[in-house]
Amino acid sequence: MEIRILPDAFDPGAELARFSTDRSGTGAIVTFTGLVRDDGGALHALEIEHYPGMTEAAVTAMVAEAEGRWTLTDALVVHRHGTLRPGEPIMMVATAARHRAAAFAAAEFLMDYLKSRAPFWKKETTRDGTSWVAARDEDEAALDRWT
Amino acid sequence: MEIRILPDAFDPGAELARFSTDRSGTGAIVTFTGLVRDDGGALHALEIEHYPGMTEAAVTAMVAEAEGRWTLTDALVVHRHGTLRPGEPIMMVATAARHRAAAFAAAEFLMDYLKSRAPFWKKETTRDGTSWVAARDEDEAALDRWT
Amino acid sequence: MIDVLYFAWVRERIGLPRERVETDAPTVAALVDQLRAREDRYEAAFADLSAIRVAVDQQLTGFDAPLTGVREVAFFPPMTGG
Amino acid sequence: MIDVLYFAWVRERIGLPRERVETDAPTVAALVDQLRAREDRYEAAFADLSAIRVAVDQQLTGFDAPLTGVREVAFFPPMTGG
Repeated sequence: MEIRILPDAFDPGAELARFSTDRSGTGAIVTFTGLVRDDGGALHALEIEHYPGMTEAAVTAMVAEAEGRWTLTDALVVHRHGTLRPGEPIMMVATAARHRAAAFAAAEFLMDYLKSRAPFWKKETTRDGTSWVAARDEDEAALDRWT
Repeated sequence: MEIRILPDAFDPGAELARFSTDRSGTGAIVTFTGLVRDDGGALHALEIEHYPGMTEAAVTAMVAEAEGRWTLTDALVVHRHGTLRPGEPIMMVATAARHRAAAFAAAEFLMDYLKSRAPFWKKETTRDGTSWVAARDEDEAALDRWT
Repeated sequence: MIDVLYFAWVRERIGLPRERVETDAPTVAALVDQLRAREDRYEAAFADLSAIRVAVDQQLTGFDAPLTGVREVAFFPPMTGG
Repeated sequence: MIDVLYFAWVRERIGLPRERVETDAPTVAALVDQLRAREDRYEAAFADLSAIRVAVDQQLTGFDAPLTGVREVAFFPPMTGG
């Protein structure tokens, strides 16, 4: 398990290259990468606030929960905070397992929990000003499939 | 849409780096990477045979079907043939969409169809000799969820 | 003394990211009542509690959580990670 | 004349990857019957048709598919891609 909460840009390709190397017992790797959507040029910047300390603890607990539900050979979560520009990677999840079903399920589980249960908040600056991104009902509803 | 059926090694990290760059309208990228599982050192090599011409046509049709079912901003399939060593990447799927649900679903759909409907055949060489990999019932059953 | 932390628009409405609060409140809900009584900016931040989530010692919990022995309470809107 | 292709263990049992076949078989099933009648290696390859898949002009199909106007027929075991 590896968890990195960081203020600087990261490179999803370099993460996957590293994560997929020397993977004994692994047949399947799934990654999710979240990008700052440009939405036709309307978005100027995305500011991500987080709760230092709790963030690491909450994400660690989520990954431990995923490792209890599925047999994984490894898992990685990278999540930025600070100021991001359109097109930049916000975060990434990677899961490794013998077969694809576990790798896919664990990656989706982690994404659903990161969306609604990890203490991050997004603020958008568009041509119309700044506003906090509201939580989406469908993100909260997505958690139901894991209970 | 990009489809590459190739005899040479490829680098999943470099593919994701390229696939995630200049991604207008995209908030979510999912990748699946299949590796040659070493299975504790028992496996020496994996030979992948394919049906040139039909392979490209079948994979193109699968990606077109996925693009019809979900709104994707792009999709990529890379699949090797020839001789592979333990730990090497066999194949990769990448999907890009506005939100994660479509990217995950399309990647899983493509994997399920590639497993059982793309004309590839795997032959393993282990310390005990060579044998063709049998299709798994659960891979065939996985297709049911898309019909 | 409890460290009280605010994030996102809760922080903006109250105007500070954290403060130390002297309180005898037995629960989070009672602490919220004390804060709301202080000044309008607290009242504005806590006007709609259905829009606020709470963590006690960095664990998500409810407004009925007890504060005995607690060092840190945080208030924030629903999270938007990922 | 039809190009008949064999893959994986079907190819190994028959001992060649492709051949041109002069046939008047109206369907894939009839072509299989003609091939099985030729030599033991064909009989060995086609002994269990439930283990064999067929493509006609590079489209997956069934053994009842007609061969009128067809240029290419391929026989192979269930696919194991991905």
